[in-house]
Amino acid sequence: MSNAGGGSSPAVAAVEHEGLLDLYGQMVRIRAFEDEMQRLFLRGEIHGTVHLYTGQEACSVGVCSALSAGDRVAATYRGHGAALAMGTEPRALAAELMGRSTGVCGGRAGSMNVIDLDHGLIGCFGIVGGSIAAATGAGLSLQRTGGVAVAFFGDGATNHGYFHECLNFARVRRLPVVFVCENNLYGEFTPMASVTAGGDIRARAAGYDMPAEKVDGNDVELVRAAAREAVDHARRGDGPAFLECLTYSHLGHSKTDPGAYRADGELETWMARDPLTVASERLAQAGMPADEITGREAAVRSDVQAGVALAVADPYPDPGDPAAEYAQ
Amino acid sequence: MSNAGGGSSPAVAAVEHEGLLDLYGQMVRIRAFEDEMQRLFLRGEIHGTVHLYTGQEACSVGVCSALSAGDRVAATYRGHGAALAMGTEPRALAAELMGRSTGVCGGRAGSMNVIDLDHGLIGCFGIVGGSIAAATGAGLSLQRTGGVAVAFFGDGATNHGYFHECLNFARVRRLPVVFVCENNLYGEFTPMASVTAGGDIRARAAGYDMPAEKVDGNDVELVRAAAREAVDHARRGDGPAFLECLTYSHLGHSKTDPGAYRADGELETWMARDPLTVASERLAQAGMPADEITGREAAVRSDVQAGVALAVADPYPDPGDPAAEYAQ
Amino acid sequence: MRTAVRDALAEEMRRDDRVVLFGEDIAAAGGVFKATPGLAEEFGDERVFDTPISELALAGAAFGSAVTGLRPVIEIMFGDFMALAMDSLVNQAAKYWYMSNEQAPVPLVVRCAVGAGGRFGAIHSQTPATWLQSVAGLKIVAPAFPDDARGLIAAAVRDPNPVIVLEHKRLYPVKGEIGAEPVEIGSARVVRSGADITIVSVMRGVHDALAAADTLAAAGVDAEVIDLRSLRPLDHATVVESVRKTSRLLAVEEGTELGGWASGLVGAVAARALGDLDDVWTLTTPDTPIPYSPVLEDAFLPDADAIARSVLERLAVAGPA
Amino acid sequence: MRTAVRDALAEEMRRDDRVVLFGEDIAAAGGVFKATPGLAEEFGDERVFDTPISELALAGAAFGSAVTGLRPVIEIMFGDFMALAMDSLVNQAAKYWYMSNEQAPVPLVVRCAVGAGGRFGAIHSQTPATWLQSVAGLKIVAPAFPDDARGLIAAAVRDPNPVIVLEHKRLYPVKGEIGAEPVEIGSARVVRSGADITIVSVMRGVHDALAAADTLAAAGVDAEVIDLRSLRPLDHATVVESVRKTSRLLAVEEGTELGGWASGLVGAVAARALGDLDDVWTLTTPDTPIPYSPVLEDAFLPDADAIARSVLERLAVAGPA
Ligand SMILES: Cc1ncc(C[n+]2csc(CCOP(=O)(O)OP(=O)(O)O)c2C)c(N)n1
Ligand SMILES: Cc1ncc(C[n+]2csc(CCOP(=O)(O)OP(=O)(O)O)c2C)c(N)n1
Ligand SMILES: [Mg+2]
Ligand SMILES: [Mg+2]
Repeated sequence: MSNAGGGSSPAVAAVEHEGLLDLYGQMVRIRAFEDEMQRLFLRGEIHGTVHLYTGQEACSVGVCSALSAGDRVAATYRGHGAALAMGTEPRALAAELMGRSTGVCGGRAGSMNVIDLDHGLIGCFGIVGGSIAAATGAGLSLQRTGGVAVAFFGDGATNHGYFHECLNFARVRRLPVVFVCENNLYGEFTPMASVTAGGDIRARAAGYDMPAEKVDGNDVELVRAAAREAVDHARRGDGPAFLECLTYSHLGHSKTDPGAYRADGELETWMARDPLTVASERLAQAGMPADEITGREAAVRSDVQAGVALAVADPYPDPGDPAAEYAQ
Repeated sequence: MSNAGGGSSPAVAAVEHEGLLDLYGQMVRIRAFEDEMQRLFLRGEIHGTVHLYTGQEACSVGVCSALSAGDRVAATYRGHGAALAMGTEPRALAAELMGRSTGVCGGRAGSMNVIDLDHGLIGCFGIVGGSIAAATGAGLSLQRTGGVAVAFFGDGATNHGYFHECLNFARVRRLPVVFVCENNLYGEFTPMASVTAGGDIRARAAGYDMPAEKVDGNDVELVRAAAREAVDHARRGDGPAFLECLTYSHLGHSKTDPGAYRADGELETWMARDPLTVASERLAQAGMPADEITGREAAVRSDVQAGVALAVADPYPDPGDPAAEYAQ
Repeated sequence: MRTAVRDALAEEMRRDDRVVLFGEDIAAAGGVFKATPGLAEEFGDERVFDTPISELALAGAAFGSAVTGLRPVIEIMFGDFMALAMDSLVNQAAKYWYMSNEQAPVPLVVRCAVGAGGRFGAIHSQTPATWLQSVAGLKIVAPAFPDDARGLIAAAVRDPNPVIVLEHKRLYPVKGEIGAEPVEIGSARVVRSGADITIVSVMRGVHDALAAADTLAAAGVDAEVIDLRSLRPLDHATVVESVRKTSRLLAVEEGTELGGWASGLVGAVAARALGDLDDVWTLTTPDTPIPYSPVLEDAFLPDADAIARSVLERLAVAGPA
Repeated sequence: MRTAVRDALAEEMRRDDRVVLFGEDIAAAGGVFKATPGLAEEFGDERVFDTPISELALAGAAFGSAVTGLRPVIEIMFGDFMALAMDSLVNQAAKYWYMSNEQAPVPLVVRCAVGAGGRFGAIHSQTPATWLQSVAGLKIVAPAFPDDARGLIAAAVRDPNPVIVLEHKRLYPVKGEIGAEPVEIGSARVVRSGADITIVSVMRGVHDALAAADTLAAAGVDAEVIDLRSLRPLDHATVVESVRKTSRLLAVEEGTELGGWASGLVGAVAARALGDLDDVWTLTTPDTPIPYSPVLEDAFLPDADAIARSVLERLAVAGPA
């Protein structure tokens, strides 16, 4: 897989960069959503903690664009990106984060545990490694239907027992699962390199005898291309595949993150490689008129803001009699 | 590492095969002990279940011969070999298996959970992977004393979360641990190859960035040589090392094993490579008189039998008031 | 009981092809307790298969497949290993139906062999019921008789949400009639009626209580014996109804008093019917791990003798029945 | 409370260089709840270090190091993750002293942040006490006040066998005097004496019970409040002594009735002192996972108001105090 960007003519670019404007729009949707959530968290509308996806948008947008109806995704507590990329409505997602009755889980779940099966999202899993297990299990079901299950997880999760057991399990059962590691260099505040023997996550995955690629996770086209290969492999019945996306979390681990652990200049380097900028510059280079790009951005942003505004006005659930209402 | 056997003169052999007669004697001790245990199990003196070590003797004898005072070993429910190789008395071990008060754990533990700290045996661990965790932790302590911790475990354990988490943990903390996988081709009744993605256990371990070797686990000299390198590496402060010993369990998984899962002829092939035969033939080839070899065997066997006979006559513990006697 | 387990599984698999079975050594070998022989042959590798020794993955795969259309039944070989499977059960399977706002149920079943008395030592003899009894969203069934095993397993497989099935090792050889109907999860059963005292237990304890009741009858004490059959939900009503009649309650548990289900049951009954109670207590194990040595293990476990003795002593102290 | 935790750890580390600390994000970052800042700086990477996200290895390494000479203190960040660490705690650490015939103790401590009310949702808000309370060989402490946190942590670190320390998230900001003496593990404390009813709880529930006692006092009900401080072993004697005086017992638990410690306590007290009891009951949560939405979570948790209301209702039914 190589970067197809550059100074091609608009016509050629339109083919080479198939759907890039839409991918860009989806990334903007996530970015705009997280901007709103950051604001709402500071205003006290979102409670507990929240793990923003800002900076990693190309990973879930790229991967989910390679999926078909009937495929399933399991994500992490840092899951707003995956949810939006799968089609969860910004209003329903924002309402969930604020604990409103219109939330995609009625306010019961919260940011770390969003579930939206109607859009193929098995769930966001608050336990590190939980998404890997969920997708592995989904692979058992999808083996029957021709579907593919995707697990998103972080670099930190690759040191967990779930990673090892599930990759092995998926391989020996030839399950249609694509394991996507978003390597953002840190698990909470601990540098990946200091806790990951060997330091090469892709190689670890390859050790389970499955195709394993590493891509620039800030380049949505590269992510999509690699994801397509992985998804095809899985859907063909050849078993699981692995994808490491190298990326960065602009806003640190969670809302209580001081960010003090980062090396000087690291954030700046990565800000310069912002996945939205990478995509918009490529569109511009390919001849897309600037106002088309900014027009899309503005439209998406105002759409997100409108949804979030509705959510802010949405009611809290009525506690009623929880035990009685909950038929097990 | 290469096999140093062959037609060398007795004098050369004495050097090349340093201590081989003793290693042979230790293997015979384990073999004789397991023969007795099989008999006692059939007689109903040993209860529940028992996992015999017959056929794998070269692994623990070879590895433990590379250790020094102050080193520590953690083994599995198939742990009689490791216990005897570390110096546990046959009488105390047999008594434990029969639930007698003279047992090395007073009859409280039983075959799967033998503990003998006086002889450096942290314990036999009935949970697959438990020995790996125990040795990893011991590595933290031994890092301070210059000691080395050894974990014995089976091929089946390499698919467990403990394996992954602990090898990684030991590596990133540079712990003095030697991980020894006794690959006997089956986990209970399930063939290793059918449940182990990639099928190469040594390669998995190497993936954690530690030296990893694979040896003929039925050749006690090869095991010892490889173990010495691994132990030296760990003791030097260079972190953990890994050793895969290819071997075979003559008597199957446990006392309830039908053995029906084995391929035709497999057992015969391995019986021909019995580690005791490998060693005794090498001694003979090196010029050791036959009566010295058989003499050693007979002496060890009668020693074991005498110990076991004492154990059979040993008393059961007095249940007394368990809660009162057990000061937590 | 073995047959009951196997038959229940086979029958549910025939009824519903979404039911799949996986676990360690359950397929080719038919399970280490021989509870699943022949199923791999009948239903094929797609529906019955052996897994690596990976309890995290087992439980996780059960969860993931259950919320996406299958109805997995997994075996955790010994209940003691449930500690390794617990995260997915507790933090995924048990929470999903509620947390998702009831978007999808989680129809999974976990079977495991539990209990002491088999000389398997401290970590192959535990009963993990108490580790899980407080977990909302789980159900836990614990049959004492083959027909209940069959009925409860059928109900468990058909249940929309996660059910743990405890199979007591010492009951596998028990024979008995086997019905075809599911048994309602959460319903206790009065297995012997009596007027003087209510003895409550599960699994092997029910057999011990019944034997004790015979001894007690000879001594003039008429014991009612209740088999809870399910530890979550727990049928307090049946127990309360019984003690309103007998005024005395003994709960017998193969486990410690502290943190056990027996004390919890006594507490729940006391909270509901204190005024009807003349005496309540529990018979449990010493507060130590389970010993291996047969003499120690036998002394450790509450058996029929211990139950009868305990009742007679307590009645003597509390006055004649 | 944060300071109490950190000071207790620092002090024990100064007293005994075998004490080591490890866990996820506890060293460089000082812990996600900021309970361990400065310790890495004072004691260095050999004694205080960050680990991979590997709860199995964390607990296993704690066990292995404890039986070979160290005195590890590990942090399982959220109590909910205890499910992942449980195997080694239950099947190795808790069993070793007994099973080895007392060859070696297992001096390890596991700290974890527990409890709801922080809007962390269903899997970052649980209290794993009930998962572990039945496990012989473990101790579980649950401080409500900074001085007890300090004293119990000191005792835990010096204890020869495994101790779980539960730190309630909503108590970290609580301030209070801090003594220097260890607190005996397994001793409850009467934190308010009263004549009419005994209210028992732990951690946050003690504060709620004390606030409820004030409300009740205004209504003419004189409540005694007991802080158990330790859930294993559990000081039944102090509770029994109290109910002999008050004749009424309410146990308040942030958890479900079924499988909870509160019902178990009521059962154990009833078994010991039935004749002295006029009323017993528990106040617990609904039998569902813990909801995220603030309005749902607030309604879910038993708070001071709910306690006072429950007592008044129950007394009204049972007749005036
Ligand atoms: C089993 C488990 N252990 C610890 C945590 C606490 N925790 C939440 S996120 C996190 C870091 C995860 O790092 P990584 O996998 O790299 O994902 P990222 O947050 O960087 O996206 C940790 C330790 C958890 N949620 N689950
Ligand atoms: C965690 C756990 N799962 C399952 C078991 C049951 N069990 C005991 S031995 C065994 C097979 C282990 O195979 P392997 O690691 O290859 O060792 P071997 O018995 O061949 O020596 C299994 C599954 C166990 N003891 N612990
Ligand atoms: Mg990360
Ligand atoms: Mg094996």
